Amino acid sequence: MTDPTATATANQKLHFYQKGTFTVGNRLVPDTERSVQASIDRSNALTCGHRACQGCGEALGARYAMDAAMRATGGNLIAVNATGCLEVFTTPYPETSWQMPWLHSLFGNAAAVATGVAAAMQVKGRKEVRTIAQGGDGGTTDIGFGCLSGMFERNDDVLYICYDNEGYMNTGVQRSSATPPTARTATTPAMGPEPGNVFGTGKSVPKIAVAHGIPYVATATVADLHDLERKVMKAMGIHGARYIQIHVPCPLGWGSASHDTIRLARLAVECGMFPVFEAEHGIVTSSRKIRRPVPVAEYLKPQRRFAHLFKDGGDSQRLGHLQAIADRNIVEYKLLEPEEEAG
Amino acid sequence: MKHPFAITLDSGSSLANLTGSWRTDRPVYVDRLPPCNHACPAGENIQAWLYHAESGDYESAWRALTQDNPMPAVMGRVCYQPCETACNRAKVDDAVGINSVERFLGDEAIKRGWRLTPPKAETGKRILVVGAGPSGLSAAYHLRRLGHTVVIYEAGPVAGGMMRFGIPKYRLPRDVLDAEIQHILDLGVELKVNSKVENIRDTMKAGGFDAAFLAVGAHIAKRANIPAGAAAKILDAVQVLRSMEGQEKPLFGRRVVVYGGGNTALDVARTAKRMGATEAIIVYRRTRERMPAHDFEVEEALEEGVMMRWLSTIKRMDEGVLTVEKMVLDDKGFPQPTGEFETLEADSLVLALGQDVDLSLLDGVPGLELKGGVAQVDTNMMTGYAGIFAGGDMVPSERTVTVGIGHGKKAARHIDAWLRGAVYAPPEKHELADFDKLNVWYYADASKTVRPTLDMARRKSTFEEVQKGLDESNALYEARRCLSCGNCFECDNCYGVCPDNAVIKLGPGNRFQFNYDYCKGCWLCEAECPCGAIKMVPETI
Amino acid sequence: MFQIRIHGRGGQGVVTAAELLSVAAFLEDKHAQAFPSFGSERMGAPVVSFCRIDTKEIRLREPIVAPDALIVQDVTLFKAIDVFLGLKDSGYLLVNTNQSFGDLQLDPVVAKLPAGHAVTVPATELALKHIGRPVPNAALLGAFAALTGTVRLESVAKAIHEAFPGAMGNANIVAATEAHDAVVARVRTAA
Amino acid sequence: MLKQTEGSHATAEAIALCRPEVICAYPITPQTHIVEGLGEMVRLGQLKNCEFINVESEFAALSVAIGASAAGARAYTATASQGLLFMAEAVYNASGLGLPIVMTLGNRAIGAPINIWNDHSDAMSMRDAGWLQLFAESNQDSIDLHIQAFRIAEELSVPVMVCMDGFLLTHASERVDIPEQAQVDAFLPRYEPRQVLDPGEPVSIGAMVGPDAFTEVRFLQHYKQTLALHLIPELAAEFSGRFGRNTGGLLRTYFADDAEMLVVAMGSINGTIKDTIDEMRADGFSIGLVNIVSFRPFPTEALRRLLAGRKHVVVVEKSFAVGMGGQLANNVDLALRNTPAAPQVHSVIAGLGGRSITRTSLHRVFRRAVAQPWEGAHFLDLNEDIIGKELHHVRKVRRSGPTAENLLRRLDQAAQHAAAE
Repeated sequence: MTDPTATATANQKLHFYQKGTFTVGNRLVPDTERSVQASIDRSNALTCGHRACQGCGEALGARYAMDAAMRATGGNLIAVNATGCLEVFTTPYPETSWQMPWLHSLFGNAAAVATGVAAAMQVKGRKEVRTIAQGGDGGTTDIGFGCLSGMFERNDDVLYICYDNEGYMNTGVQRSSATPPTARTATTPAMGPEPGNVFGTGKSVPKIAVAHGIPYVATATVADLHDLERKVMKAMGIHGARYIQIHVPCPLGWGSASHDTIRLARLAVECGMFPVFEAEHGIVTSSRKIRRPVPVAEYLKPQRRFAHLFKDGGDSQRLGHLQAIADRNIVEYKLLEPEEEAG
Repeated sequence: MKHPFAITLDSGSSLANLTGSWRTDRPVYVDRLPPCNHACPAGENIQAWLYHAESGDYESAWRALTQDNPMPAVMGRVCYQPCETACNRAKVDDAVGINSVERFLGDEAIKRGWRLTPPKAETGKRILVVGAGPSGLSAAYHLRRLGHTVVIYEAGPVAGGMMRFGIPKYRLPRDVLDAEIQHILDLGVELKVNSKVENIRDTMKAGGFDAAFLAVGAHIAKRANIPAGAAAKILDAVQVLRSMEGQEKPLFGRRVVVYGGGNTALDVARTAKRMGATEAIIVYRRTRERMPAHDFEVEEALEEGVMMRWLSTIKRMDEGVLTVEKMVLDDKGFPQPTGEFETLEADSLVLALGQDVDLSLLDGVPGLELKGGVAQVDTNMMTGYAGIFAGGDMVPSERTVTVGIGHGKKAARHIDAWLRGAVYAPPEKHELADFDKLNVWYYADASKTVRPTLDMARRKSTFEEVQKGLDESNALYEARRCLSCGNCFECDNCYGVCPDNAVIKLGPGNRFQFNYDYCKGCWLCEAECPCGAIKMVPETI
Repeated sequence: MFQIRIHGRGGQGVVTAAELLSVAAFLEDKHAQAFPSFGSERMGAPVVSFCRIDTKEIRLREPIVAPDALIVQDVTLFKAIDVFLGLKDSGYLLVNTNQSFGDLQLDPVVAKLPAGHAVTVPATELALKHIGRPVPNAALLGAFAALTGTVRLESVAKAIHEAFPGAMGNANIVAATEAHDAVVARVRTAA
Repeated sequence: MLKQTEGSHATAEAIALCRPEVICAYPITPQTHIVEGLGEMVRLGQLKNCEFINVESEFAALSVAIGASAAGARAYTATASQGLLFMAEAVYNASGLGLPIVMTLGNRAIGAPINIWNDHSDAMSMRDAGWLQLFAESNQDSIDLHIQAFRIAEELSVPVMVCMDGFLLTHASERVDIPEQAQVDAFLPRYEPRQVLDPGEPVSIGAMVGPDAFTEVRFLQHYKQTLALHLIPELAAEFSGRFGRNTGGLLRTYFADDAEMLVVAMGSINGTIKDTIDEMRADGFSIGLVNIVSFRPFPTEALRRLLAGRKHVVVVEKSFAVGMGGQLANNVDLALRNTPAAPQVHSVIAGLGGRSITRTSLHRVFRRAVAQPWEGAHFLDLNEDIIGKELHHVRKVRRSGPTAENLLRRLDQAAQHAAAE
């Protein structure tokens, strides 16, 4: 055997981990530096037996986020869940898939309920117990938006995680304010002269969160676990209102193959449609750079909700419009600029 | 009731809901054959030793490597790297620098004095190996490791065969070669030099050998019928390169023409440059693209000032001048004469047109088949005469050190089986890990490490090794570029990406197991496995 | 039961006046109930507040329709509403003004009341003098104590002090006291 | 300690004595003074160990309380009228989850037309939401009921709404006896939640329950309220023993023993009715009162026992279900269902949107119940002249505009007409 310390030194010098930079685990780095998901001791806050669809991005995102938060807090964590798919597929009587204290109240009040939980912990002198609220995009960007904004502006000690699958999937795929233009939903059918969701609608709740000036806002996707976990852990290291929006593809609602869930989340970032960034106290501080730029069509094509864009030779005009949106993101969030050197 | 009825539920109680019943396709873990391993004539388990090298455990890597090839320091210099040609990484950025890591490991072993693993027990069987070239040495090594007594008869004064007499020092320093030969001899292999076997059966009988492995190489230069004037100086490449190892160096004159398009031609031309020739010109009848020599060697030769004359044949030689005919390629790519002639000044002409085998030791062996100047062997490497096996350049094959080393290993396994009255059955080969089975997103961007080379002035005037090795950090880097095609490297992706937590992690070295109670068969693990180590199979319903 | 209705405009402390009066009564161990004319009136709009004082528990929660006393904080109200609606014949009338009832053309109203039951007091003037702001309610309560004897000045002062401890309260108490004394003098003169 | 103070402030003091741990405040007239008072106490450090949260809506107010309660904190909020409607979804949720939140409802009418004054429409809108609803007659009642409310809520793990009439009580300054902290502490133990969010013992609260168990969940919720029918009087008795004041438990009576006519009412109107009864009894009219303290659970049995054998029952209530009638009257009817020789029930709708209920009108309607009984609901002091004109107008002109505005215009015209006369 070679001198183990020599190896360790070489490893330290060499930050290149071919098989560990993007994968879940990496046998070459110490346990403490590996992702939470790689750990045999991860909490599996969301465990087996839940009733999510095959390849559910939300189930994945929720476990990623909660396990990371569980590690960050040493298991001193309470989750509040808005009504929605995540709630329904995890807690149908008589079984729950949660292995952490968890509360579901209503569709639109998760942020406020979480404020109450955090207040209770504060007043009970259990400051080590932290609170997370979570919900889908409907429960966050639409019906829960008032409570969310209130929680933000009071700077309550809550991390709100929105699992963004771009529509009301639980109720049968209706449009939400997070549904992208042209996407087919049950309420924006692929019919008429401009099939699918219309351009010029929707909102960026991460941006709105940034406008609240809260300590921490981030977006993430299930395709980049390390980034996601880092953000959740970072968020748990901060007190006050925090917001993370995680892009979670939905095979059912998007009309995609169950095995494409992660690929689509990846393509959404790589084409610029879903910018992944971080902001602190009202200022965008970093963005995750695009590694392998792709045109939006590559992201859209595997999804049946966009199938009408590719029919009969393709709707080049509206595809161009979508590409323009992605291009704007690329400019706005500097997605193709080289990574700033860490200081 | 512990909690309020129905609205409050006990933690994790959904474990009672076995969602595995939803599944129509089930994932299974598989091992697929990495293309590098598949392409390696020496049968190296490249990925396996890279795996150890990645973690900086070079001795384990070297030990894994020497399971198949006892001479990594040599191979790391002279192998033409079919592994790298096959490497899936080439489709991402550049092939993994397998060869350079191999050399690093070999050099590291020499530097640190690692010893090859001796046999556990002696079988009492005696095997005769004829020829101490790559095949012979490899066979001797493998046979010795299997516990047999091995004696090598080498016709020449020193072991190494073509590695010594065919490959110039600037490509393979002799101390490296000597060290690795010594590793093998240190296992207790007996080497008899200057011992040409005239008749194999006699030698076997005399030495009480139970079997023999013949690997005498191809040392007889092929001649071309070139009309020549009396004063024309015509040499052959084998002779030239061999004499480089002796006291009397060959005399080329100022202008040397080498005739041929193989690696040997390049070796001679480059040697001539180093010996002081002002001009070294390679004359070849076809184009550069069709040269059998390896491109990197052509490149290096050109860098060193070797000149090339394509589409030319030599018609005759007179004192100081050659007559050359221009050729054109026909539709099928064959060169055809044009009738246009030119002259070329040359003090000497070296013919590098290939080599033949001296098969005289096989005279009178019954059942033996010789065809095309080489000995025919069956799939077990055995000649038509039971107990006599053959390999290397003397059997039909590509004539490279790597192939030779592979032959040695293969023959050793068959000899061992034959001695036990059995037939060696190689393990079934796994399905090939094609590029399309990989998910290369997960591999970090990293282009190949460029090995440092000697400066040009010294390259042209000395026989110092042209290509330098890697240091530890870039060897590690290079090892880590391996994609581990087809074989789980415990990246935890399946464990992480399963939305149903249906993958059980068994801990370091033990890989994973699917929990079919909960696996819904979504294919995500298969899609996101970087190295193609998961396969979906339909459930039987 | 003695029922008082206070008329004024938003911002003049009409509701506070009723409350202070109820506290003064409470301090004299009486039962009292003060309540506003529940509205969403803004500054300047006509407002009414009520106070009931009794020796036993007060259960009644209807508005005071037949007051035993009226306190009018702003004479401009006479043009706007029927301030005197329901005032008992035996009732009291206290008006914040520098003018006389005659000037205000209220002589017929005053005439219906027993002698000495109607007085004017320049409460705003007193407030400006002592407090520096035109909030006449404390002075009016001092005057009310003097006019009706339902509560004592000391109780009014104590109620003011409890609600507004410190300089502000003291200034109000001075204004109340001066108003009280002025009314005592006036009533004595009238009687 | 005796004190002359505003009802809202007295209530705030009582709540502070109950040591709430999380208070959610959102302004809506007429409950605002209560949370303002509590906010002051928290700021001044008089109310310690309490998180006072200014939320962005009533929906959030109750939601925050839900979170706090589920996490084991004693949670309180207050609202009124539209606010209660805005939090309606959370109202049901709190009771469905069995969270012992106490909420003050400063009773106020519901729009449109917008109206800030008192009636009981808001409380009635949530009468079936699974909360206990207790009605205060006076500010002293408000104090005493709030203290009991926390105890009842936490013993049964059910939310309790304490209703106090907007303005009539919230803004009325009257004599109250504020208990001592030690007294309250002795009556109200620390909150021991029946279920709690605790990392040490994780559970999932708020599961989705399907047809297989939903009925049972509802039955158990109902069963809790039947338990409350016993617990409320017990605790009222205990309270009376400790504090020397009787809040009556489920209901209180006044001259009910021998009366041929019993008036049934809730909230502060009972005071005016009592004065009216005194006057009528002085005139020899056989009349008494049943003051419903606990509207939910509804004291069906107790009420039946009281009402059986009377000649007349007059239900005076400040709310009615449009197109149907008074909710309290309906519930009283229910209590009398299948009762032999049931009394005649007369429904009076009074005090809507803050209209004063005077003794004069009550005298008249009680007497009329005997003399000229009516069918359905009688609207006390209804301006029939205006109604007649509007109905005529509506019949005549198809697109007649909003009725409320028309009525206001007519009232204005009527007033001008009267002034001109």
